[in-house]
Formats: sequence, C-alpha cells, structure tokens
Amino acid sequence: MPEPYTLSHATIETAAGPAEPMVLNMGPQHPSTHGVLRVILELDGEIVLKAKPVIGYLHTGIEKSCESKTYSQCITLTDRIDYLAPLSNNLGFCLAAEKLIGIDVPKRAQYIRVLLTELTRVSSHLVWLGTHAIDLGAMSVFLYCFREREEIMKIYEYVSGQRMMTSYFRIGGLALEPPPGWLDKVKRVIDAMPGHIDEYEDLLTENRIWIGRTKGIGMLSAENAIAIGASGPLLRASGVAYDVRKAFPYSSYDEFDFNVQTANGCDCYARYQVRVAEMRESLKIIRQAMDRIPAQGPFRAELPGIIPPSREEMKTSIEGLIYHFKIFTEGFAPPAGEVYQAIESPRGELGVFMASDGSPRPYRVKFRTPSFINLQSLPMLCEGRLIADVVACIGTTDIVLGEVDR
Amino acid sequence: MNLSVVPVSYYLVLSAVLFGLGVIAFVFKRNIITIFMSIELMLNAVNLAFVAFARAHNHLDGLVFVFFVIVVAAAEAAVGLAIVIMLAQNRQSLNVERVNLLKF
Amino acid sequence: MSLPFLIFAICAILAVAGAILLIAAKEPIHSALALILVMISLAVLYLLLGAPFIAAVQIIVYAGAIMVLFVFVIMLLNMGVEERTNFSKLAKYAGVPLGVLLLFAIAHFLAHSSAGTAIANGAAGTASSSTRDLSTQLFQQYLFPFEATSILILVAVLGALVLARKE
Amino acid sequence: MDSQEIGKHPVVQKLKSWDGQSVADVIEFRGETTVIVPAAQILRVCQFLATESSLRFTFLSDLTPVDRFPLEPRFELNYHLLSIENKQRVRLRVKLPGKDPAIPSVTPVWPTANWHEREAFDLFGIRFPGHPDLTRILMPDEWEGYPLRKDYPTEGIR
Amino acid sequence: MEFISQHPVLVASIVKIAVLLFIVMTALAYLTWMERKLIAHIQSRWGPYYVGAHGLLQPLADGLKFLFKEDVTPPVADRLVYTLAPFLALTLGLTAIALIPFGPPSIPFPFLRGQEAFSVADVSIGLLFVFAITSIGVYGVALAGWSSNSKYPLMGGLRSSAQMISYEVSLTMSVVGVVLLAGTFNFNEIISGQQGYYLHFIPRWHVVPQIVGFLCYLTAAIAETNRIPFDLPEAETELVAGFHTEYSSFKFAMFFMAEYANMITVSCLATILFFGGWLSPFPERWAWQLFLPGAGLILLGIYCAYDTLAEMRGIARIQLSVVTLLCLVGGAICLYPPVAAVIQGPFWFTTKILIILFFYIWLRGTLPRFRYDQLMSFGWKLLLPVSLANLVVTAAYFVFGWVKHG
Repeated sequence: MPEPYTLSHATIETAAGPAEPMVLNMGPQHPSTHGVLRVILELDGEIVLKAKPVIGYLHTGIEKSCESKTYSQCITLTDRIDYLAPLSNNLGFCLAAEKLIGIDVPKRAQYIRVLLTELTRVSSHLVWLGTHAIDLGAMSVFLYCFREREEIMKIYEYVSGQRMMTSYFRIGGLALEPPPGWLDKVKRVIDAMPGHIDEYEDLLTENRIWIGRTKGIGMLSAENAIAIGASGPLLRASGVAYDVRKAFPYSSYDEFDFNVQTANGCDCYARYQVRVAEMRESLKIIRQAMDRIPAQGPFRAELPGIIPPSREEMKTSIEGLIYHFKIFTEGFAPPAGEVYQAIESPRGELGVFMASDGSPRPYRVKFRTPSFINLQSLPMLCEGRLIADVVACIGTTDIVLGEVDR
Repeated sequence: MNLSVVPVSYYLVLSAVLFGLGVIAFVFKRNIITIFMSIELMLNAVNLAFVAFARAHNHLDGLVFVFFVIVVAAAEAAVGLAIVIMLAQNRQSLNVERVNLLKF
Repeated sequence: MSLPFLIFAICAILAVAGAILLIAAKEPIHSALALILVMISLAVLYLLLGAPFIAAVQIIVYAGAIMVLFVFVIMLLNMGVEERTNFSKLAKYAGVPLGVLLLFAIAHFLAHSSAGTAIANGAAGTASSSTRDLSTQLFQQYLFPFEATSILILVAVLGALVLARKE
Repeated sequence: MDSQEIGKHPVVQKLKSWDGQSVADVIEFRGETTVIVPAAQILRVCQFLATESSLRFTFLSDLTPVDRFPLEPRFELNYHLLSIENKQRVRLRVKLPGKDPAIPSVTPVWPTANWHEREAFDLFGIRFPGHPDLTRILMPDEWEGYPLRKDYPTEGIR
Repeated sequence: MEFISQHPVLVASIVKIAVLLFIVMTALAYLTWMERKLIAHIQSRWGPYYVGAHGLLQPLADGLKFLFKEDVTPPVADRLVYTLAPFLALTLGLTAIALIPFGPPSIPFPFLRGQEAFSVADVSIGLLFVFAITSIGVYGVALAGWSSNSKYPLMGGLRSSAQMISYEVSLTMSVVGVVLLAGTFNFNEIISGQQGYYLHFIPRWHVVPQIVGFLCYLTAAIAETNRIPFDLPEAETELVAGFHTEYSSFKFAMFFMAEYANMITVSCLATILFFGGWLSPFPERWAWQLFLPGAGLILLGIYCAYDTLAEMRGIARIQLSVVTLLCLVGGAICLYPPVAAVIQGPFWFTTKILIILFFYIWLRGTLPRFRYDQLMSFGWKLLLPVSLANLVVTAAYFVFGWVKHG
C-alpha cells in the first residue's frame, strides 16, 4: 500500500530530497587514467560531486626491496618508479647516496647528469603533452609528441644501452663513459625540438576548443597548492616560483642560466603553458651543458672501496681487484645517519630520504614522489565540474602510476 | 471482396482498434510515462482517421488537422515529460498510485 | 492481392501488434519501442493514403523528436520494471469489457458508414501538389491557428524550462 | 659536533625561544638539521612552524617513519618541512613506542599530510588520531600486517 | 516471371538496391581504409600497410576478424534491445542513401534499352524523408546505450540523444535556406536548379548565396554523425567508448558501419544541397571534361604501375598489379564517349563527396574534443541563431523580390 500523503512541511522536505547520486567507477581500467588509477566519482547527472582516488594497484614494494639490496643494486629499482623519467629518479637516488657518503662528483659527470636529466624532462613533458592532448581528443599531437620522444629514447639507448630502464647514473658519477659522438646526436635532437614545440603550440595554444577545455578548469590556488603539497608545474602554474633546481641547487644547477617558469592561471591551461615553457627552458639548459662538458676527464669520482675502480685498474692492480670484488659482493657501508635529498623531477619535488645504520644496505629508503602527492589534489581540481573535466584534471596533474604506488 | 484496393473503412477500423488499445493501455498501465505513451497512441489513431477522411473527401483540412495535432502533441510531450522528471525526482517513483495528490 | 493492399495489411498488423506490445511490455522502454513501431507503420499508411508530407512529419516529429524525448526521459530516470500495484476492480471487470464493446461499436459503425465506401488508393493528386496545397492551406486559411500553435510551442518550451530549472 | 654549533640553526633558536619544552634534542648530519620533538608537542610545534611569520614552513615535503625494530622507542617519524619563501628545510623527528604507536595527525596544519599519514598507517601501522580518513592506501583494505616493519616476514607463505 | 513483367519498377528498384548496397558496403569498408591512411599520414606514420599492398586488403581482414570474434552479450543487458540497436543503426544509416540521386534522373544507358535514374527512389519530398530517416537514427545509439545496462554506455546514450536532438534542429534550419532557393524538396530538382554559371565560369551552386547555411550545415552534420570534435557519445577517453562499450564482434562493427554510412549520407546531402550534386563544376562547352574520369583512372593506374615496379615486393606486387590493371582497363572503358557521358554525373558526385569526407577526416586529425556543455551551448546559442538568421535573410530576399524565383 502506498503511504498516505499528508501535506506537511516535513514530508515535503523529505519527499523533495535530491535524487541519489550515481556512483561511477572510473578505472582502474580506463583509457584516460594513465595507468591503473581508480577514481570513484559521485555524479549528479554529469557533474562530479565527489571524486576519490583509489591507488595501490601498482604497488610493488620498491622501498621494502631497497632494504635488502646494496646501495648500487637499488639504482635499478629507481628506474621503475617513474618509468617516464628514469634518469631523474636515478639522479635523486645517487645524489642522496652521495650525500650520505659524502662524495664530490666530478664536474664532467655533473654536467652530463644535468644534460641527461633535462633531456628526460623534455621527454617526460612530451609524454604528458601527448597523453593530455589525446585525453581531450587531439589525436595528432599525441603521435607527434611520441615521435620526438622516440628520438630522445634513442639517445638514452646510445648512451646507456637501454631505452627506458637506463640506470645510467651511478653513485659517484656515471655508469660508463658516454660513447663518442653522442653530443652530436643530442645536438641534432635539440636543434629540431624548438620547431616541433612550435608545431604543438600551433595545434593547441590558440585553438578555441583547447582553450575551452583547459582554461578555468581544474583551478588550484597558490594557497591550496601549497597546502596540498603540490610541487613542480602544478605548483608553478599557480604562480609560486618554487623550483628545487633554483631553491636548493644540486648537481651544479647554480652554474646554469635558466628561469623558473610560472603562470598565474592556476588552471589546466596555465599548467600547459608552464610545461611547454619548461621544455624550451630545458633545451636552453641542455645547450649550456653541451658547451660546458669537458671533452676529457673522469666520469666518476675516485673513492677506493666505494666507487668501483676502472676496468683497467681492476685488471692491473691487486687493490683494484679487491675493491671491485668487495663492492660488487658485499657493497660499501656509509656512515650511520639520515639524509633527505630533493631534486626537481619533471613532475615536481622528488625527495629521497635515506637512513643508514652503517651497514652496506640502506636501512630505510623513502621516495617522496611528486605524483603521489600531486594526485591528492585531484578532488580539489575536479569536484563540482563535469566528467569530461575529470579527464583534463587527471591529465594535468601528470601522474605516473608507477610513481604513485611505488 | 475485391482486394486490389483498400477502402477507407479499413483505415477507420484500424484507427478505432488502435484507439481502443490506447484506451486499454491508458487504463491498465501504472507508469506515468507509459500512460503518457498510450495518450500518444490514441492521438495517432485519431490522426489516422483524419488522414483517411481527408482522403475520402479529397479535402486537405484533415491533413491540416493532423499537422496541428502533431504540433500540439510535441508541445504536450515537452511539458508533460518535464513534469514527469520533476515528479520522479521528488517522489522516486513513477507509479500513478503513488502520485495521487490531485485525487480527491 | 495488390501491392497497396499487401502494404496496408502488413502495416495494419504491425500497428496493432505494436499497440498490443505497448500494453504487454513491462519495461517502459519496450513500450516506447512498440509505440515507435506503431508510428512508423502509420507513417507508411499515410504514404499509402497519398499524404507524404504528413508521413514525413509523422516520422520527424513523432518518431524522431517526441519519442526520442520519451526514450531519453526513460533512460534518464532509469526506473526499471513497472510495478503492478493494486488495480481497481471496477476498471478490471467493468471497464475493460465496456471498452472492448465500445471499440467494436465504433468499428462496426465505421465499417458500415457511408464514408467507408470510398476507395482509399488509386490516383489522386500527386504527392508534391498535395504538399504544396497543404502549405497553401496552412498559410492562408489556417494562418491564425498556425501562429497560435507556434505560440503554444513557445509557451511549452518556456514551461518545460521553468520546470526543469533547479531552484 | 659540539652543542654550540648545533643550536645555530634559526629554526632551533626560534623553537627554543618559543618553548624550551618543544626541542628534546638536535642532530646535525651532512648539513641537515633534525629537531627531535616530544610526541605530545608535535601538533603545537608544527602549528608554530607553519604560522610563525619569520619561518613560514608552509610546505610539508615528506613524512616518513623509520622502524628501528629491536630498539625502543621503536619508530622514528620524520617530518620534512620546507619554507618556500626562506628556502629552508628542517626535519622534525618524533619517537614512538613499538606498542600501539599513535601520534596526533598534522592534517589540520598541512592537508597534504593526509596521504602521507595514510601511507605511514598502511605500511607501518602508526595511528594518527584526528586524521579524517585513516584507511589503507597502497595495500588492499583486508591486508594483514604492516609490510614496511622490520619484523614483517619477507619470505614464506603467510 | 509474370510478376516481374507486371512490376518492372519494383524489379528495377530491387536490382538497384542490391547494386547500391554492394557499392555502399564496399565504400564503407574502404572509407575506413581511407580514414586510417589519411589520419596516419597527417600524424606522420604509415597506417595499414601489411595486409595487401598499401593495406588495401585491411578492410577485408577487419571484416573477417569482426565476423569471427566472440559475440559477447552482457548477462545484465536487455537482450532484445541490445540486439536490435546495432541493426537499427545500420539499417537506418543505409536506408537514407537509397534516396540519394548519384546521377541525372534520366540517362540513356549505352547497353540497356530505355533510360534509368541513378537513384533507388526519386521521392518528391526526398529531402524531408532523408531528414525523417536521420531523425530516427538516434535510436540505434540511445538504445544501445540503455540496453547495455552499464554506466558508461548509458551516459553515452544520453549524451547522444541530447546531442542529436539539439543538432538536428540546426541541421534542418540550415538547409531551409536552400529549400527556399530551390523551391522544392526533390533532390533532382534542387540539383537542376543549380545549373548555370556566374561570370561564365563560377558554378551557380547554392553554396555561394548560402555560404552561412553551408557552414552551419557542415558543423551540425559533423555533430549529428558524432565525429570529432563532437564525438562525445563515444568519447573514448571519457566514456571509454560511450554507447558501444559493451558491444563486441559484428554488432560493434555494425555501429562503425552505421557511423560511416551516416558520414556518407550527410556528405551526399551537402553535395546535393550546396555543391550542385552531379553537376560538373566546369562549363559544358569545355568538352575535355568528358574524359576526366577516364584520364584520372589511367593516371592512377600509371601511378600504381610505377609503385608496383618500384616499391612493392612479393605478393604485394601481384595485388597491386591487379589494382593497376583494373584502373587501366576501367580508365580505358571510361574514355569511350557513351560510357564517359553516362558516368559524368556519378563521377562528379563521388568526387565532391570524397572532398567533403576528406575534410571530415582532416578535422579529426586536427581538433580536440568539445566538452558536453560547450557542445550544447555551441549548438543552441551559436549554431541555431546563425542558421535562423540565415533563414530570415534568405526569406527576406524573396519577400523583397531581390531574387526571381525559379
């Protein structure tokens, strides 16, 4: 029997309650979540009332694995954290270990590191731009970006022998002497890059649809950005000129002339502008680094017992052989203590917290990954907006799920 | 019976049958939207009769009427469905038995 | 059996079947589909009756707009299967037989009325001339009702807007 | 390192002048300053550091526990604070007991601590009273144990 | 036999339907090939390449694949409607093409007695009927979305119903200007009304006076066929694939075919209404145009021959030489004057359609996607007023007698 209807205030109010929101499960299998991200959306029609990111689908326990490996062995794990910017992760880990041990890396290695990490930044931003564009329907930009990224991958391969899991940076310097002629290859790529960036900008920057899809979408004020711990382009697009490379220079970044790119839009479009400008800025740094890299010189610090001896030394001197054997069997033991080393990865502040108890294996390694923290801002960005904007917002935070879940 | 031509009466009978089925649907159905649809069915049946008569008398007035009926039906659907949506949001139900506020 | 009769028979059967399906279907969307079937068969009948313009309008407005609106609303509300609640006994035992009776009465009357003897197919004015004549009628003799309906539609649109708007 | 030098960091000086109770100890290592704060004081200290006009540690870079398993107090909780304006970093450290470790959540000060604390809860089992939504974040909800603890088995069938 | 002799029109219609169906199905298949190839070249890649020379057998392979794939029906789906929807979509998409005249209404065929029209049905109010058919085309999409009983398809279905209803209004309004100019709904009459030339060489097509109407039509048509930048119902990155997320196997293929059929239909309409249908763009006194189709085919054949010899290897060489042979023989036949006269109409018609289709694909390679609310406001707030204004101006033209009717 239907309930009798009485005309009273209370019944009207309960009867006129809002319809139940629809719960939509976006991901973990969804083309625009950039991996296995799951976002639980509560919808009113197409409007997002609540967004809750659910992560952990790619949790591989890298931090735990590090505890049972020697310091040098851990480097290969760092590639897998942010698989779009492996060299940045290598650098973060190596810098932290070097700080813990107290090694001065030769300038040549530092410059090469700068060059390669900036190249990584370009390549990572290219992937971001491409995927962000295809999320919003611009298909060609995606393929253009990957075409250029391919060239950068070829440089990785030429230098380190690997396209993605490079592990090229080692504690104290580099893994190998870079092959001859590699700078010419880099030059060829970065000479072509500005033209390519113009090409993307031609397709997007003044495109009305692109502006309509990104301007005013995913607003994140400077206060909110800081409060939520956002870093990298996400923070700089809100007008905060915080860049680890400038604030806490590492690896000789203080010797380079570059600007921190900021924008005041606080929206997806501002982040697009910042990232594109950063690509150009990175090219500038790469040019400077190419001029500075000395043709000759050590590519690794010399510290017996910690840095592996050169091949020649290992084969000719008994100490070298012993050190080599010791480093590769039991590793080396830095002093007990903790360090926190931050670098500016393409996604923001990548911090490596390393605690040593004086044994050859790190007692605890923690990667403060920018994606993990930046992803927290997602509800802030997209609540109250449309589903289509969720896609733009996920894209604009530039997350890498490997980095989020570690 | 000569089956090579179709007398207008056939159309009229069909129209009557459809109208009757519309009435039955109107009475039987409990869902507001389906009730609404049975009204449309009745309107359609009447339209058919109009067109058939227009044909029988070779006069276009019937067609004009059909035209107006269709237009009015469109207006009716717009308002009616808006009301249905409001109703559904407020009552969480489309059953006419639950929406009997206007019943005395 | 001639082609027009064949077409008439098929469409009439489809229309009646659609109407019955409308009643029988539990899902509102099946009812809507049934109604669309009825409308399309009626449109073919209009063509047969030499009123192609009305047939086109029937499909464009009825099947293409009004019924899309219905389907849209059904999808939007997604209320699921119709619930059968207590059904008036009076309607069940008195209404239905009476309705059927009325139906047969009307049908019988129509079948034997003078109007029914007219032949519905064969050469009448060509379709395009009928369309042209119709428009002439609409814009001359029935200009006022025509304008009035346009205002009606405007009012309906405004009404729908007011209803749909959130406070 | 002698105590003279250690106290020189401006944060330490400020903290000491604000409330002597808030600084239990100070460690300097590789140019990084670690201020050890009593667990009960942490929320107050954080509030002070975040709002004090000359310090402005408005950015919480990182929050991570370290498990010193056989030792007691077992857990060290490190807060890496960053002042964007002053380009300054400082690490706060709190020591927590091995049995039912709990510490007030700092989410009221830095909303970003939300996921950091969830991660610490998920992997170390440290509770944060006052946290808005303290659930597992990386591991499945029904997971047993806290994987990053040192006594968590790394091999064998559970 | 008696039946056939009694109903020659019926038989001719059935034969024409069969031929047209065959041609249209092939065209659909090769439209996918063309789209993939074009998009690929826009995005600097090769596109289909391995199945047949230049991927020419790719559509066949795709069709076979779809046929033999498992046809999954979700257990919660409404089986009847779920099965009905793709058939509805495809049938309606193909039906509309039956009304399109591909050539002049009466043409003496060289090897047949009597005259034949290049269309299945020449209806006096053909334009209205095409609109009638396209207006119920929305059911395929809407019902597919609803019957899958899944959230993404439902939203896709809802979006498409709203979108198609909205743009249908503009689509119809933008065409009324042409109807006013032509004074008829009949396609053949509309086309013959566009004969003649401005200044002796600019064809007197409706696109010249109705340029605004044409632009509105084109925009609305793209929206109506759910193509980028209006492909919201199937926005892959937001709604996974929209209304056909749950579809697989040949039902999925049917939606694709329906989409391409709709593309062809609206291109045909644009050609008829604005570009003079099967009329040649050149004045009749230029007699050489009679040999254009044949010459074009022969040129294509020569290119294929060159390609066969220069580029192709192995089996592809045989495949392409068949194509070469077909082109050359076809070209030679088309040079025979009576044949050339017959295929003039279809040749120009097809050429114009291909140009419009190229434009479609070009857009897809260039533009990002609109957001749902932007799409709606674009349709209602810009497109509809502009097409209405166009209509009013055109009507004023007649009322004030600036143009003589007929």
